[in-house]
Amino acid sequence: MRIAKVLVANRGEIAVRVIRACRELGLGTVAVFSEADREALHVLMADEAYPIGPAPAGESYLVIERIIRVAKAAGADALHPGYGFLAENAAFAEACAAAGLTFVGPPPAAIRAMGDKTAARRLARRLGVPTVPGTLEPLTSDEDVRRAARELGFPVMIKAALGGGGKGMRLVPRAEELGPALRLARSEAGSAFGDASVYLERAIVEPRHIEVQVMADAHGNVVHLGERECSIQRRHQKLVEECPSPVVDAGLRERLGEAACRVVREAGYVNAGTVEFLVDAEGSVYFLEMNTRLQVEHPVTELVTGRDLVCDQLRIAAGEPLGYTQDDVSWRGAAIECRINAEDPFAGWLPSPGTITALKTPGGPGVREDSGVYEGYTVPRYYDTLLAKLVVWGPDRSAAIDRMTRALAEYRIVGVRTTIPVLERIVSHPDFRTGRISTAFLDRVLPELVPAPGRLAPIALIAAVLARYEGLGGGVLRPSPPSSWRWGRPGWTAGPQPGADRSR
Amino acid sequence: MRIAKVLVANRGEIAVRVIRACRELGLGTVAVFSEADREALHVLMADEAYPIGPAPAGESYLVIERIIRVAKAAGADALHPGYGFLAENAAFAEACAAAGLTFVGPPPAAIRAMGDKTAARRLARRLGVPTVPGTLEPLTSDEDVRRAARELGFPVMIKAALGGGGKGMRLVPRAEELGPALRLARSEAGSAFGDASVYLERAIVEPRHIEVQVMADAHGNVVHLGERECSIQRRHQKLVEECPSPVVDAGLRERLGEAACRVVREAGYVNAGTVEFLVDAEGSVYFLEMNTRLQVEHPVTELVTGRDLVCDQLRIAAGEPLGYTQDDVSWRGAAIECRINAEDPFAGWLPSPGTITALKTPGGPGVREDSGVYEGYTVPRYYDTLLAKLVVWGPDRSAAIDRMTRALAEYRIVGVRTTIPVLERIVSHPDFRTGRISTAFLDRVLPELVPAPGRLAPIALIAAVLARYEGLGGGVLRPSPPSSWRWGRPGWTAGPQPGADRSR
Amino acid sequence: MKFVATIGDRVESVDITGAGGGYRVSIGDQVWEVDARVIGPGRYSLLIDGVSYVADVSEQEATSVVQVGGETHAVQIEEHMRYLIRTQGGMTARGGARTLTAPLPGRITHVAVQPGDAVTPGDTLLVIEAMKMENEFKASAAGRVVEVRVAAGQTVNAGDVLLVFGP
Amino acid sequence: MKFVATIGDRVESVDITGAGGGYRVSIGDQVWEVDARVIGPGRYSLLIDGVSYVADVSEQEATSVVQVGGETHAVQIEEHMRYLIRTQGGMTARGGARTLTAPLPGRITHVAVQPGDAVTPGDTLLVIEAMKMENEFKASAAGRVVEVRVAAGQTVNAGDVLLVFGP
Repeated sequence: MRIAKVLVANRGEIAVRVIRACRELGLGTVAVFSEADREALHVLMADEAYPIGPAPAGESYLVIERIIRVAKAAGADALHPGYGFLAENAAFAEACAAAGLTFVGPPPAAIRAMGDKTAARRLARRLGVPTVPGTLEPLTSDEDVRRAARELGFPVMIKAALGGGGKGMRLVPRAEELGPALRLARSEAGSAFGDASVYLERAIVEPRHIEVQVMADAHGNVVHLGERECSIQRRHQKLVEECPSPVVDAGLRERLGEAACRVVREAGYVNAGTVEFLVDAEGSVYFLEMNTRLQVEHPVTELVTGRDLVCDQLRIAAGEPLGYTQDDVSWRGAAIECRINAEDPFAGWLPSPGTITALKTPGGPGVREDSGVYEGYTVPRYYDTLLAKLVVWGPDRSAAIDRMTRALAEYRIVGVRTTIPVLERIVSHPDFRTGRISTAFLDRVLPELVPAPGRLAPIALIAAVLARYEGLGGGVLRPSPPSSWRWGRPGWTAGPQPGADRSR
Repeated sequence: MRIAKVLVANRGEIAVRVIRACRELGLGTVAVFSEADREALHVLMADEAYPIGPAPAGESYLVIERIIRVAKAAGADALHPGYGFLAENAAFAEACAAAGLTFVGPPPAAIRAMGDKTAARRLARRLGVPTVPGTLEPLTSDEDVRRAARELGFPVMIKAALGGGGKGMRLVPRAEELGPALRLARSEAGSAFGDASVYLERAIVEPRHIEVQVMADAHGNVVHLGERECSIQRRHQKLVEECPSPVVDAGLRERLGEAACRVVREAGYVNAGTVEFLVDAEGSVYFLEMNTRLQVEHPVTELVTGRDLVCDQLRIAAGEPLGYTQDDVSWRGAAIECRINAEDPFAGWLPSPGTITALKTPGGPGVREDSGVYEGYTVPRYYDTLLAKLVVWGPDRSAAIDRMTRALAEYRIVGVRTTIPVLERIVSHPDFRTGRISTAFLDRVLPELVPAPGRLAPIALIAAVLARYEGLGGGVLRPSPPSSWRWGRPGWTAGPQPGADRSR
Repeated sequence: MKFVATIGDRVESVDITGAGGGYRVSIGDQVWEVDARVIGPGRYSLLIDGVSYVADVSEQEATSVVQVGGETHAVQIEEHMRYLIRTQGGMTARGGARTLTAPLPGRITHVAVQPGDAVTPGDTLLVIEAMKMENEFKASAAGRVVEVRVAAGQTVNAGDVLLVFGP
Repeated sequence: MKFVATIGDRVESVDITGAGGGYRVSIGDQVWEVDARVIGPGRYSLLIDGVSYVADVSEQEATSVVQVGGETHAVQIEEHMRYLIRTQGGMTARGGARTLTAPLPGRITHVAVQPGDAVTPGDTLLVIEAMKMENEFKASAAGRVVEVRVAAGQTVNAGDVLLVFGP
């Protein structure tokens, strides 16, 4: 089986990520876009791009037959689903196969086995991998949910049976709150996965979220690339991820990796996948679920192992052997990813769509930016809030944190609110520095992270007044004319000479 | 000895590079700028910035006492010279010491020993490191040059006695061309190093330029970080560099590294340095010179070894031990650097100062950009043409080349001519792919690299007409209004549906 | 040129003079020497006593939003004369009925209150779905719902009034 | 709207119609359906038969310089009527005396010729120092130097006439 042209059935930074991998492998790329995305970066970067319908995902990015039709018409022979949208939809994978398209992902059966979270929990149990106590079947009636919750005892976690990515997930501390939480969870689950059924788990207190990256080819080779620490979350969605985890030593890495590979083999899994675990305060490990797709946070694993997961995905889908064994996998240094979302972290993470009027991304040593936006781009309100991922590598975790601090300070986005300010405060928090984190960390410390009155208020005031003054024709300041490099030297800068009074 | 605040006595991408390293180490930064550089990126990024005089470097960046005065006034306790300007000026290093400033570089004696290229050649000989046949003393009189040239026989290479960076270097194929070449070489040497004396070497035919990165601390630890292949040059200036070299195996790396460390120890060298070698067609190795400073191309070594050379420089200057041994040094994958210069490669590399009206830098996996410019920035005509360095890492050389090809295609600079088009053609050249390169490669293949008439001429014509049409108010096309994310959906895109006739 | 600037809860009278990059700015009785350059649309480089700042200034209605050094500040600026007229005219800068307006465009998925309901802080009012997330809005103060201007399923724009409250 | 466009040595008559993103462009007898968007200052996204192009268009005097897909093209565009008037007016598009003009600003470090000198292709004419490099200019054709308008040490701007040649 060979691949020559790949349709990328996604949008945003992950579509761009896949397009880049295809280009490096010499593969043609086909983008699809909704009416809201004609000017999206993935459309600009792909070799070809075709419209697939109105803005709402349900009328475009989730319409299987339209996407397949575009793939055939454009002469694509493979299809990469990215994450989200149809990435974990077995019917989609089957439709691709039926249309003679190579689906860059696992076989439909494996998607089903793992996509049904309760079935996955049963499988893990069968293999002797411990799971969080809870229901083993999807619950459709609210009455069943109430009964199961009473049996488990509060706090309980409601999760979407076909869930993933935190959608349709709610923590319920007390029985009284079960009703509204269940309604929100079902509503989110319904719109995100087209199925409102849920299941329950006993809520583990202040757990760590640690996941293992697994790669499996069609020739029976299964390799794990170590873990990712994903405990920094808000609304059950990851915000900061790292590799390696500050609490996982070689021994635990070995054990987690081995368990993950066992699950993957049992499920007849092929291509890239992630097995998620919870680690409680006592260090006991529980299987949570398996994501049968590329993860948002895959870059931290790439930076530390030196593997390119998307290129590997494409080679595996093309039928090639993985090409490396567990012994070839090595981990060098530490990587951290920060998610840049269009949200206002200090206003309940309220989404902040709008036009990015100015954008300056960080660069220099050890900095990687996977972005789906550009200056002048208007972030539509229809899709999730992830704008870009800022990822850094350092020789050790402490150096990586210093680098992330530096890179976040260089990052400027004007026009929409973003998570950058809260990320700056998270990575400089003493508990993060020392690795004392759990999924409860962010909610706990958020109050202390709210910006102080602002050391730079006078400077801001000066800038604002200056802008207004110039706007009114005050000092007729304008961007330095191109002629500034012509002969005839500019006047001396009006800035004070060194040694000027530095009081303040 | 401790360091808290560093003055960066440079400009452009290297000043930005040093500022970033300082920030990651928690050190304050002080920039200096000429009248032409008030809006330069290093001024915007530093904590503090002070003017040091008129645009010509001789009246600002090369004026030792002004820079020292700023350092003292700003309360800096250390000074990083970057490369070029005063980086290899022993008197500057002494002036820093005299002013109680830590010079981030080697001791003055070592700078002198190596800065005098003929003295360095003598030292290498003494250590049994082979050197290129040529004069062992600086030549001031043209008559001496003519005599020495006759003795050596043509072709000969004229080099500045205090040279470096290709300035004041000229290849002289025939005796008739000695006169003009000598005049240009002396003139360049004079303005670049304040000393017009030169020396001669027999010109090695189609040599490879391979250099070894060395790190030495004040406690006697000397370590090499392997080689860099720097054979792709124009005007004796490097354009593309890589690590490792496609022709250096572990054995040769060992031998080159050992020779480099021997030279460094003998010279009593401390901090980062580079020993340059020529390798001829038969594989014989000749010592060329030692650069007593950070090299432009240091990032390729950083990406492959995982070390941060500028952070190491600062730690060494602060008196800390290097912190790693030769055995700790490992090489992973392959890195390539392309220099983005404001020059027109297809018009004799003519410098192209001007305003960068649009700038889009590449991103994604394995891509690092060290830049000194930004959109809207006006490239002054007073300094060298290097705008930015595009550096990529890949698991192997072939993957790195694919990645560089992808990244160069993403790179867009409007307003000034750059080396990007020729770089795209270089990395896709079959001889580069197979590693059949020498310092003669670029001059030889340049004619074939000149752009073809242009497959996309019709598209360019359409874009130009469209822009004019819209400029005249034709279809009143404008950037999508921010309101486009408000309710009310945009009309269907006017693009053809998939399956439309694709002839052409 | 004289302005009155409001930042946070502080009202400052500001005087700025100068041109071509060199300015003198007095805030109250404090004087600042500022070397300023425009380095992009709405982006300023400031050198003050040698300290380098880059500030992004974007005008949003009457407010200038300034991003500098990782901080974001909202500044209201009025020319001095206008300020005098407005304040002496006795108008109030703020005020108006207590309402819940949509902070962002989206779709109402649930309305939890109806006219006449008394609400106490923390009570759920309604839910707006935007960017794939259900955003729940709770009452911040006690009061009575006077008007409900939206229904579940309806889409709203930023700024639309959704609920009106009375005492 | 009708234009006459010159690209390389080809002169094409172009007709463009449409608005709001959808256009029909005919070049000679070939017709293109173009879906276009402005995605930044002078930056256009074009979808033509589903193929995606990003083109940067910058106007330099009468010429539009277009960067697209790694290629750079210079295009002269005239409204059709103007073209007719100009060409029927019998004027020549190009022409003028043979001169050497400074292609970039810099400092003259050496002048190798003087009035009256005969030059043959490859002869060094003068050297301009700019951005730390000595840029040597050689004669591209045979001729006689009529005027030398610069001397060593002098600084020049782009476009300045340095030498004038006669037969």
